[in-house]
Amino acid sequence: MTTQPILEVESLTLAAKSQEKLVHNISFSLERGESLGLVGESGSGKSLTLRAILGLLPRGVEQTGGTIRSKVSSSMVFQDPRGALDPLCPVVKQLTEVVYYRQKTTHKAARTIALELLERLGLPDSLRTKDRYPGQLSGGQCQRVVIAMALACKPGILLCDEPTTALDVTVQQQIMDTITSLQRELGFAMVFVTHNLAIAANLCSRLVVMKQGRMIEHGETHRLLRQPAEAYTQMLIDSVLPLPELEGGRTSWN
Amino acid sequence: MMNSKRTLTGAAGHNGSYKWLILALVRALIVILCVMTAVFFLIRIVPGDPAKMILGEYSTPEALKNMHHTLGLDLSLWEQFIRFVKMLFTQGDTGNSIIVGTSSRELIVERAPVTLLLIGIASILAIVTALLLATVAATHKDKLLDHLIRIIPAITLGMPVFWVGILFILLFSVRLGWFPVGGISEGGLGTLHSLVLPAVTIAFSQIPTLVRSLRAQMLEVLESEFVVTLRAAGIPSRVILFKHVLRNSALPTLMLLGVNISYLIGGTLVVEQVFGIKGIGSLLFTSISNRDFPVIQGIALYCALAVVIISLLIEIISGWLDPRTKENQ
Amino acid sequence: MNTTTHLDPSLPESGKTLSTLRQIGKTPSLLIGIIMFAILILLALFIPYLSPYQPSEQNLSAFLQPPSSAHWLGTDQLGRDLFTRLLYAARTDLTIMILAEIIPFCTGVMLGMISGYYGKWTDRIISLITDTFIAFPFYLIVIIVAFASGAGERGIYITFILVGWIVFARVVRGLSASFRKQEWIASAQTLGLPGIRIILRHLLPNVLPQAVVVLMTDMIGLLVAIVTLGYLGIGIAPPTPDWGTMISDGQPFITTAWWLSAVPGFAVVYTGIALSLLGDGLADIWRKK
Amino acid sequence: MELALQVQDLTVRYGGFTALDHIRLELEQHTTLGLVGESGSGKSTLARVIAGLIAPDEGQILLGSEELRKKRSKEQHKQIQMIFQNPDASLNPRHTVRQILAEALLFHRIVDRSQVGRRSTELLDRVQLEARSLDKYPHEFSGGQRQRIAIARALSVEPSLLIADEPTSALDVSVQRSVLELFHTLRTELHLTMLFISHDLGVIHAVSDTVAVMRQGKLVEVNTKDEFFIRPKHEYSRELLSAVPKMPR
Repeated sequence: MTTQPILEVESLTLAAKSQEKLVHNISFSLERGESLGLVGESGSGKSLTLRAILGLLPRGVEQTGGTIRSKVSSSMVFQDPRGALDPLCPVVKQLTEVVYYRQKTTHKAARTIALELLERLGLPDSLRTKDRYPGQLSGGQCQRVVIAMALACKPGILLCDEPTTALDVTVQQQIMDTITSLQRELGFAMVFVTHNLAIAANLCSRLVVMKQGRMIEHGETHRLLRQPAEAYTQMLIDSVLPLPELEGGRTSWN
Repeated sequence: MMNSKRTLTGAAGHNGSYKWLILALVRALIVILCVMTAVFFLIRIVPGDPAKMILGEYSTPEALKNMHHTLGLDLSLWEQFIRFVKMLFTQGDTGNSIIVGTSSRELIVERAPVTLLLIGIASILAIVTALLLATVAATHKDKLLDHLIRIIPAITLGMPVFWVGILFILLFSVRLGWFPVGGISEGGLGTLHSLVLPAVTIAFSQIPTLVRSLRAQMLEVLESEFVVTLRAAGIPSRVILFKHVLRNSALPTLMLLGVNISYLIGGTLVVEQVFGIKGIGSLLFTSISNRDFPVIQGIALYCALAVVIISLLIEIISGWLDPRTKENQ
Repeated sequence: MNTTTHLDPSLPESGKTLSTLRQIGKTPSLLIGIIMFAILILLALFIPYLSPYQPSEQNLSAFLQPPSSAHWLGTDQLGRDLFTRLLYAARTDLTIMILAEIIPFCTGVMLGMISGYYGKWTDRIISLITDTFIAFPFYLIVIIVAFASGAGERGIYITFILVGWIVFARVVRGLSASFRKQEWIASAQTLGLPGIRIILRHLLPNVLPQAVVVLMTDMIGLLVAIVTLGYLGIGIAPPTPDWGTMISDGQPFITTAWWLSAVPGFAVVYTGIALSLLGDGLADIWRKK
Repeated sequence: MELALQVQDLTVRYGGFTALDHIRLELEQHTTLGLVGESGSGKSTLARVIAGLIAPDEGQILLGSEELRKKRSKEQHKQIQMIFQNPDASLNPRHTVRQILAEALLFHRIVDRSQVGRRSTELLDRVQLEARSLDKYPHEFSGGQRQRIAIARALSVEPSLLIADEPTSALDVSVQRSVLELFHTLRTELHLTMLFISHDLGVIHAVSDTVAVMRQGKLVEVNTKDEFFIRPKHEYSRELLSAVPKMPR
């Protein structure tokens, strides 16, 4: 099945102003509704690659080579949910603003859409009557608001930068479930950045392994996990510390 | 979706919302009491006998005794303090002027409007200019404009405010003739016109620190993740800048303004002297050369009270703007 | 060069001095600041050997002269050489500026560390004192104290001991409170080190750089205050040369000989720029570490 | 087996918020107790109370048979050492490794002044760092190396209890693994008694003999490692265990 890819990254190279190369020659493509995992440790350049696709590189970083071709719009979910929201702006107002500018509606309609989105993401109904500041919500709730803001842009691709790393395990699981079910419903494609191979393996059909700005291995998830070609990939696999099987089965995850 | 519908975390419950406000009020009140005590001791920590300073080295013992009585210095320290506090609370006064004989409070109230007007105009000028410069600098980081604006504080920090005043007079009044050389013209617009140059002078001394802090704050906010989120969500840059960035970076600068208000008032007293404005500043210098201790005490007290009250107001405003203040308490 | 060596809290040994020098070279603002300040200090130190005039030497036949080769910056209303007076005034003003900062700097840093480290009641009491003192406009106190204790340097020293520490206490308190939450303080506490030792051996070297940066800015403010008092006639008493009295002496001639008031002002601004650059440069170096 | 540490009815309140609610916990000598819980569960507070950094409102702590009071003696301080989460902040940025180790060694008179250098080198060797690291400053090391230095410092005073508060959570996965291996070696070679705190159940599984679970200031379950990971007693423990992402097979 070869459909047209909606995102093509070709030999992408990113460098700091000081000419230091941060990302070398990364290439991959993404098809409609597909999930791709970018895995690696800190300094591997995975987050920068994501920012390049989003088109918002941090100050001082430039794209010095390669192309990014995308047919659809993309939006992003960040690692630190609290940092990703304006602390001085209540969340419904913040989301309404995004809907207003992005979907070009009236203010009133924007608010209705925003509240619907929040409800769909499982945020409490009380937000309808009383808006809250990000500091008054839990980390998990903030992340749901951030996801709602990303979805308000009706993205063709959702870029996720370690969206669950800052959260507790139980909350992490809820957020993962939410993302999976939303993807099934809305059909967006996803690029998922994480250092945890187990999370990537559960969500993505294909993986790209990155190390120090280079792409060292890529392929279909199951193949990659069974027969990693690189020692580094094997190390990442081993770094998911094993747990014995729970008696009576697990309550969730696939 | 399990328990994601659980209640919102009650970090800032309704019952605790006003606790920070009460705490701030109580603290201001205690500081005011301390300020009063400090004013009382102000002339007593300084070496020398105030009576002798007023009358001069060669006064008769008789005259000295009378002066001690007028100043209440013949009472015990404790009785003096009680008298002082009583007068403050009943009349808001620090005693009658030794020279003019009228109440210090009245003398101060008479001179206050022009000084307050001056401070008001200067503050607005300083804030508006600082906001403008800082926004330009921060949005043009490391470009020529930014470098130029960043040099300003380094140069102006060392400019004595009275000297700036003199140069302004030389340039704008003497050479260009735009403003009067000194003094205050009568009548609404005339008064304002004659206050422009002194206000610009005072604002000039405040702008560098404000620009420096505001620029640093704005850069920090501009780099923060939520700005990236908003940008990624397609919000226009001007909306991000004016609705989100400015608001977030204004808070710390507002606090700085609270600290600086004391310098602002002090600078105003000196600038009045340069421009020959008959405000609190000139009253201070007259009282000093007349050794009019009650009036000096009164000026010190009212200036300090103004600083405390303005700081309190700033604290309340920033608490009201920033939901986090309430949670921290 | 010894201006920086004695300001550097890490007390470089021979090996480190080299790298410190290299860092100064890499930080243009610091380098320019050092050079500007050094020129001023050297000129002020050697002015008795450089100038044929005495600072108070009057020459009524040559008063209010514009700058010339005999008088580089001209003469004042009494025919005194402006350039000579300017640098003798630098001696007076800079000496007071440096001496008056010593005690406030030490007490401010110490109180700030104690307040920030111990927190709770200690902090509340120290903060209350700070809030009370800061309520009085600095110039108001300086003017009152300077006046009451008689014109001259004494008023400046007294005022500065009274209120100069506040700036340092505020900055250092904030720093100490944030360091206190960091884990290296917690590990010093788990070792069982007494509070005073943690303050002196652990906190001090960490707050000192920032405090020195603040010191640079604060010295500018103090210099401006000294000059202001001189201008108001309650600072350094004539005939001791001082930039402030020079400005006020020149003011009557502002329309005819504007440089009389302008030049001493520029000397203050020059010193201000030098200290500003020094402070910015030091902050840059320490931020990189 | 002797008890190294007993915690009885320990309670800590901040205003109206109860951070620790009557915690009872025992730790046997030469074993490692893994303490798990999500953020806000009070596990770090418990560690800090035991280390003497926070004074409890109620309850007592026994080290061996000795009660630890609010004001601890120098010797009692020495007995409990702690390693913290954030490698960027766990060492004084203006002290060299030599100064850091020497301060601990000399303050508790572990060795003579003349022996400090030799002992410091030995300690670095224990945590697999080279001797020439001694004259470097913390910022010259990577996160994992800094965490090793923190371990060396904690071990230098020969404590009877070592508390590790999320020592690997801020590290990259590859580094995390090697630090965990170091803990394993130290445990077998030095017979350490350890309280190991983590939110990561995989890490807890790798280092512990016994597991304790905390939630909202309360101790939910204490169990042997083998029992806990297969047959947890409490529903919350089961919820935690099932939430851990696993490799697909």
